[in-house]
Amino acid sequence: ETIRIATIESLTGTFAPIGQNRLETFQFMADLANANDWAGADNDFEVTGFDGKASPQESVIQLKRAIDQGYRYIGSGNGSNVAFALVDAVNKHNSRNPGKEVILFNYSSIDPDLTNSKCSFYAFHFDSNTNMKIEVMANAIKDDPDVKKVFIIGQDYSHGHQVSRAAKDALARLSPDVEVVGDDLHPVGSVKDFAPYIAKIKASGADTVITGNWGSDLALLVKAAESAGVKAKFYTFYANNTGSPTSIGASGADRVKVVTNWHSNADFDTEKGMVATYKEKFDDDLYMQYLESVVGMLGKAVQKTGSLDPVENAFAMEGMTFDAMHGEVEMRADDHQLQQPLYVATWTKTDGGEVKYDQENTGYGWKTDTRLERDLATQPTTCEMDRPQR
Amino acid sequence: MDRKPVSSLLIWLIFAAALLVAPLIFSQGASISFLCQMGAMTIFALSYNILLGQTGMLSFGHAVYYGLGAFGTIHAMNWANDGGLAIPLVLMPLVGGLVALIAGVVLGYVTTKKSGVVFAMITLGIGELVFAGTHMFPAIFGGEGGISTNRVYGTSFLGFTFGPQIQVYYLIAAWLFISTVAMYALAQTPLGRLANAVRDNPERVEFIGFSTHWIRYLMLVLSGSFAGIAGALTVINFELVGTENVSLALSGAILLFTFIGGTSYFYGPIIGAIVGTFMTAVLSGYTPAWQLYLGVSFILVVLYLPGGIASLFDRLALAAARRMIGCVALPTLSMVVTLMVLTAGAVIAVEMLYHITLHAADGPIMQLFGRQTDTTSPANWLVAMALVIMGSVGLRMALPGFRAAWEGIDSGIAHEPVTAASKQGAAA
Amino acid sequence: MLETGNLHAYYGKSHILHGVDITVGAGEIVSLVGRNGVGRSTTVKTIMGQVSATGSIRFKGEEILGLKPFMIACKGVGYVPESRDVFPTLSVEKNLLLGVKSRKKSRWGLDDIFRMFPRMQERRNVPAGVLSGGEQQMLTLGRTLMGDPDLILIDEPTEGLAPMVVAQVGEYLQEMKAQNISVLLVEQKLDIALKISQRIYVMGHGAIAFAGTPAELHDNQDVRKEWLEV
Amino acid sequence: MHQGRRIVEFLTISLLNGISYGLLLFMLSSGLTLIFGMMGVLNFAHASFYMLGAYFAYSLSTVFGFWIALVVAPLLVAALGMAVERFGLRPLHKYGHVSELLFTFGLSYVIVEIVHLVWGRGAQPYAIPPELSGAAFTVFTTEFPAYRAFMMGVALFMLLAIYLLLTRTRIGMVIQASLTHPEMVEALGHNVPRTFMLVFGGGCALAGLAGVIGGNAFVTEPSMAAAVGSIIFVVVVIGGMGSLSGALLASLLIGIIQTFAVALDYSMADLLALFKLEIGPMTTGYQLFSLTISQLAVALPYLIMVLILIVRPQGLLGRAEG
Amino acid sequence: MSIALELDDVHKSFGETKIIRGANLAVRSGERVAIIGPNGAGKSTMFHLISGRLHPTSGQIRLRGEAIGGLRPHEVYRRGLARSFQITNVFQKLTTFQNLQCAALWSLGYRYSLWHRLIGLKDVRERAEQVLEQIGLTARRDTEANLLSYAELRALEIGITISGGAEVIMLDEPTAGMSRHESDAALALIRKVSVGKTLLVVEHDMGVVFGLADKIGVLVYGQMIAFDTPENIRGNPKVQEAYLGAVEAQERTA
Ligand SMILES: Nc1ncnc2c1ncn2[C@@H]1O[C@H](COP(=O)(O)OP(=O)(O)OP(=O)(O)O)[C@@H](O)[C@H]1O
Ligand SMILES: Nc1ncnc2c1ncn2[C@@H]1O[C@H](COP(=O)(O)OP(=O)(O)OP(=O)(O)O)[C@@H](O)[C@H]1O
Ligand SMILES: CC(C)C[C@H](N)C(=O)O
Ligand SMILES: [Mg+2]
Ligand SMILES: [Mg+2]
Repeated sequence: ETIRIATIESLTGTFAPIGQNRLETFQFMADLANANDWAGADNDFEVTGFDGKASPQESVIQLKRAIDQGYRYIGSGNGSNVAFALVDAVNKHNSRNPGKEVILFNYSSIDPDLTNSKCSFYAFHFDSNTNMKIEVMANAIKDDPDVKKVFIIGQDYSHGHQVSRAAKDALARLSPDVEVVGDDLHPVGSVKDFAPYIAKIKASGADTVITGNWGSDLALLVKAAESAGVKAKFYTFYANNTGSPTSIGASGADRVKVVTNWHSNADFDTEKGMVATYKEKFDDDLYMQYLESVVGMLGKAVQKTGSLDPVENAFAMEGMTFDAMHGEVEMRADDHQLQQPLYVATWTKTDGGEVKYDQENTGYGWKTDTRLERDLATQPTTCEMDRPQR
Repeated sequence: MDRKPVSSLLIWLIFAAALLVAPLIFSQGASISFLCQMGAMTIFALSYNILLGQTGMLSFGHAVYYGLGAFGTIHAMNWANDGGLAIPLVLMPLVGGLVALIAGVVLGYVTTKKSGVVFAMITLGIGELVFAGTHMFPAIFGGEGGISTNRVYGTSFLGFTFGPQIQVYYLIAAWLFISTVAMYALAQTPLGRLANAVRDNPERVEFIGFSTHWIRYLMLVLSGSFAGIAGALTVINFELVGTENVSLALSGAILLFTFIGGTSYFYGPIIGAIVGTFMTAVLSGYTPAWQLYLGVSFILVVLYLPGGIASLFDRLALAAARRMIGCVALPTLSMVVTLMVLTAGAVIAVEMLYHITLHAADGPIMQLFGRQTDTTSPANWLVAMALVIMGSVGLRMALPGFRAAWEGIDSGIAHEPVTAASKQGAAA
Repeated sequence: MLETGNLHAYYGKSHILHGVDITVGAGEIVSLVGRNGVGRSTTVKTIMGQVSATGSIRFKGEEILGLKPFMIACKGVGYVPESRDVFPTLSVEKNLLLGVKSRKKSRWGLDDIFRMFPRMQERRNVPAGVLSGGEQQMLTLGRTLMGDPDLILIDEPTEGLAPMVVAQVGEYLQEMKAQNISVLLVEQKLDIALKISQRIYVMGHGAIAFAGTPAELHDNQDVRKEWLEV
Repeated sequence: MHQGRRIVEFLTISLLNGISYGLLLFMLSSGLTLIFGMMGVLNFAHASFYMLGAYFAYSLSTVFGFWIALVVAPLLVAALGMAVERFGLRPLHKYGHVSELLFTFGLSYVIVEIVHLVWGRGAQPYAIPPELSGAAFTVFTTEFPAYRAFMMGVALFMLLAIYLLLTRTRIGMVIQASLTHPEMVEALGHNVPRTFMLVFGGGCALAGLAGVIGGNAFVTEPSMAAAVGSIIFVVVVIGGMGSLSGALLASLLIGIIQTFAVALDYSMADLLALFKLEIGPMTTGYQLFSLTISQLAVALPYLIMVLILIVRPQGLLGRAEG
Repeated sequence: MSIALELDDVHKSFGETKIIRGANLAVRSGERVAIIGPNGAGKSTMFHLISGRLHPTSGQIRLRGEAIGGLRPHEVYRRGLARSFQITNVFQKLTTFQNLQCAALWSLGYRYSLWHRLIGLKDVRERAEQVLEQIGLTARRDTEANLLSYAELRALEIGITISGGAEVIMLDEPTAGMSRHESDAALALIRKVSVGKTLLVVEHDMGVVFGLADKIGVLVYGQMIAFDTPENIRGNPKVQEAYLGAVEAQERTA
């Protein structure tokens, strides 16, 4: 049988490159799974992309279309705004169409509410949420002597708000001596000229910038900073996502940091060759390793239950562990938040050794500063999950 | 004139029947929710044509009323969900209409002072302003996240919970029918006729006792309200609104649809909405090139079919009325055939190109019209080119005959009373 | 100067001119009269290349049928249309300047025109659109002269003009003749035509029904009965 | 004192940013104004030609380098524009401006898709040429990018060129006359169709040039047309439809206002706070009161436009119609 | 007899140029008045001032005693004054019948109504058909206006003007561009429709002027140099040199 997965991505518009990469990685992992029978010899994965145009409403429309076409497994690689809409729509659909349930795999949106107040039995979240990532970031900042004045800039939507909130209280807790000299939000995906914002950062006298920006909002931000000769450090979540490495380029060396669950130079013995194969197939970089866990865990569940029924497999996935390329990961049952290691890495010139792979042919790649094991990276949850009775 | 009401009554019955059976014909999964979208879009397009077709006002901001209606509705629904206000779902469209009406009353007064290009620009400005505004008040417009709601609340209406899509469809269908009748009626009122007068010659209207500003204002408020109803129905269908519902993109889309359908016929926008929704909602599922096809077909309509698709039907009807189908049948047929050949060729080429640019990584093989196609094999490209060439050559040859045949019919129009009557025409 | 041979003209499918033959000599005023709708305007439009036609039109001995209007104009044909067609948004002066053809050096300058129509000088800077009917007529005439034509086609120049101005226009045409410009005059008011032109063509149903001198036409009662009076 | 220096630095840089952004807007809108002012055509595809300029420039620069692209790309766009005029707009002329407008509107859809087809959906690595990267000069510690300076230069050159074209030739007159009576203008010996084609091509060339400059100053991506699409109309309207100097004024106005607005984090609440009026989340209309100017930045141009249209419909420097 | 329309020292200038320089006029109700004068004298401008299309720089315009100078066109119309235009000015895409329907609506009190069905309005239909009858376009009832011939359009122009039943009617060069035959017909029509109404016409065709008017006003350079019966106007030397100059000749061929 084929396990048909419909994944909703922004395949057009400003964020298309991000969505495109996520979709390709998904299909890449599906092929890998099929080659190695992750879902058993007689089950194959098939991943189809639906264009949510980065808009909640459009994404819900696409969800309806996918469901109408008989998909029961839905992926989502969008902003948190979209994720909330999808979770809500999935819940409604499931309550109205018992026996026709669908489940949602979110491998991008990291607003903590998704696994707390808004947590749902039908949604699984594979990227570590903002609280987890910021905690790690704040610890790194604590140990970084030349960080004194921090400027927080983000996209004006839930994700940006969460980053700023989390960052402020984490800094207050962990390094009270660090001063937050600015906290700014800008429209999502529509700012083309970041010069004014850079001028603002400059005026604030900040030596470090914390941002949850992604896609062009990050690329343009760094580019503008570069051309204004701003020498501040950048602590980011998505500097390794398509588009950004190019604009960071040489000038960002040793200044731009990324907090992520994995990067191409993270202990590359386990994922030997995968980065290279991906690169040469898509002429793009592999950074969405979360999709390995998505496909892997679903496959494992299918093998366990021997059925394609979403609800059964959802139950099977709760508390499941999986041996991913970056170590063993666990789908926590209480809130469906994947527990996995976290890295802090710095943009450095490739050296063929520790920094083997570069990104977007810049000659620069990621160098691990610290790796946090999964149990250290966890955070508590307030989720009260209500499960269907079986 | 005197026998018109009868025949149009028949047409209305057919219309109603069509709405009733549609979901039975297109029953499989996808198409129901597609029909729902189509219903809402049809009202939206019709309301837009009250401006463009009937009053000659080219607006680039009609989505404002649609969107504000939608937001108004969703707040009302959430309020109702919390037991705050006891309006049953079936009446929610009225809320949408009302909110849009208020918006029209407020915004419309200034915008309608001017006409023509200036009006177009003002609507563009107001549209963008409102759009930007929605981002500034996330508490009201939900910011990037939009606002979601639940259409299943309160006691069920005659046993309908409106959970299932099909029930929603019939709700939308009912409102579509009501609104269409209302808008058609509007076109028949003195105000409706005066709107046409304003469209043709605003200055002279002033000299027969009416204020053009006032007429434009009234028409805008009215069309806005219907747009609001459309917005409300969209909310009921998706249970979610985002700021894109007031966006320029949507205003542009509805202009496209309406014009493709045909602005000088009451039923033009209906065709437009059907074609447009089909392209955006269905075609987009099959090909990434759908926007290209949409744009190109719009351009072709502007260039070669200023009357829109509806004008084709109108002419056919005329030919039939003149018992002249015979003399146009053959040229038209040859025209259609050559066009299809041309299109086929073009589509194949375009699809293969898209595959190469977008899915290069998945190898050269693609699914095209259900068969494996190798985008690298020159053979396929040759086929495409051949079709295109054959098509265009055929077109060259077919065109003169086609033109002549139809001009033969049109030339009659001048002395043909029927046409004018049929233009103000039945909603067929 | 001008010579048309067996001219047939069409609007779409409606056949308007059925073989029109007229000639205009150098420095000659020739009138084309007839009832409304017989095809006089069409004739001049055809000469100007604005209506598709078959047959032949020779200007200074060279075939100009099928040329684009602006080429014909550049060869030295001036045209004053029936619908005055001033450029409403442009000032009177600009209207006149537009008459000047790209290359050629002109015998007529702004001053000559202002001398001819002092009213134009007064209204020099107002948008031509606001000119009164009559003023517009003067403007079009002047504008055409600025282009320094050797042949002028004038379609009903006296329409909507006050009686006195009508008389003036007659004199202007004479003056042009003096400047050795040929004139093909389409007229409604027979008296002027009779007064100022050397030869007259009477047109009926898209063909020439009579050709001769004013005197001959004046005496020829039947032609006048059949083709002119009502 | 240290603080003071930083403020001066901030103001100067912001002003420069504002002006350079404004001048880019002018490059964009000048072509639009030109075409509208002369031909009365509201070219909705104008931003699309801007985008094409950027993409052409990118492709050319990968082969021949930036400087060739700077010259050739606008010419290509011009050629394209002329073709559009010749085969698209000319036949529509008789149906009036609305159908011309609609045609360009449809065209804008098609052009985006063609870009998708040829260059794909992602952004293109269209980089600033080495000669122009780096700083032109530094204000205290902030570097002002050489490329932005270059941008300003080109814009001014453009302004001069257009000015000469309009004052030294009769093109303007001929076109304007042709709007109402094309046949008559031809009858006076002017080749109207060719003039129209040239003007439209010229307008598109300007858009193309703006694209060459803006493409690498910001991003070269399929959504770049939509991004500027309506703002340039705002410029044209505020400046006064068809008025070139108006467009310049409006561009600078918007550029500067928007740049500074972004910097101002003050809201009405803060203002009232000065008068000891406490506005808290509980206050009715808190949303409105707490709205900061920087949040307003996006909406400002449209706000200005609507206000202008209400108090002075013909725009800042536009001629009153009728 | 009461004064229907009165101009009292009306001035109008556009920027610098004075166009109307203190025009005076008093038209009794029921009178047929023709305004003549050289081109550019300000006849159309005067019409624009009265009908509200332009506003006087100074001076009084009174319609049945009420000051109307400065009112907007539709306000003037509502006070019972309708006008036609020198350049034809109708609703191109509407049929002849619909053109007249629209023109009749206000006077029959339907205003901006959206609760009546136009087809259902008997009085409007009858009014429109009656006018259609008068202007002799019954055969062209359902033809779109843009398909009418020039003469038919001029007739419709007049039809629109009268179907509101206004009792002061102003026609600007109703016979311009018509052949003698056509203008004779037009003359008859105007006579017919202006029965019992106050009529103001601007004309250059002396046939029409003298055939129609009870009184003739001569406007020269924005001033009403004479306002009198046709006979006296013919005799008036001022008028002779200012305007009629060539009229004799024209009369002969007429
Ligand atoms: N654009 C047109 N399309 C179709 N028929 C036309 C067109 N213009 C004129 N005609 C017809 O051609 C015939 C001749 O028109 P033309 O203008 O030459 O008449 P005319 O002799 O100039 O009379 P007048 O100018 O006094 O009206 C008329 O029957 C008229 O209806
Ligand atoms: N808006 C305006 N601006 C400037 N001048 C104007 C304007 N409108 C009219 N005029 C001038 O006023 C004068 C009178 O124009 P009007 O149309 O009233 O003349 P008229 O008496 O109707 O002449 P005709 O009999 O030729 O129509 C003309 O010289 C005209 O140029
Ligand atoms: C696509 C992702 C980068 C979106 C982002 N992480 C969010 O939560 O909104
Ligand atoms: Mg004629
Ligand atoms: Mg006049």
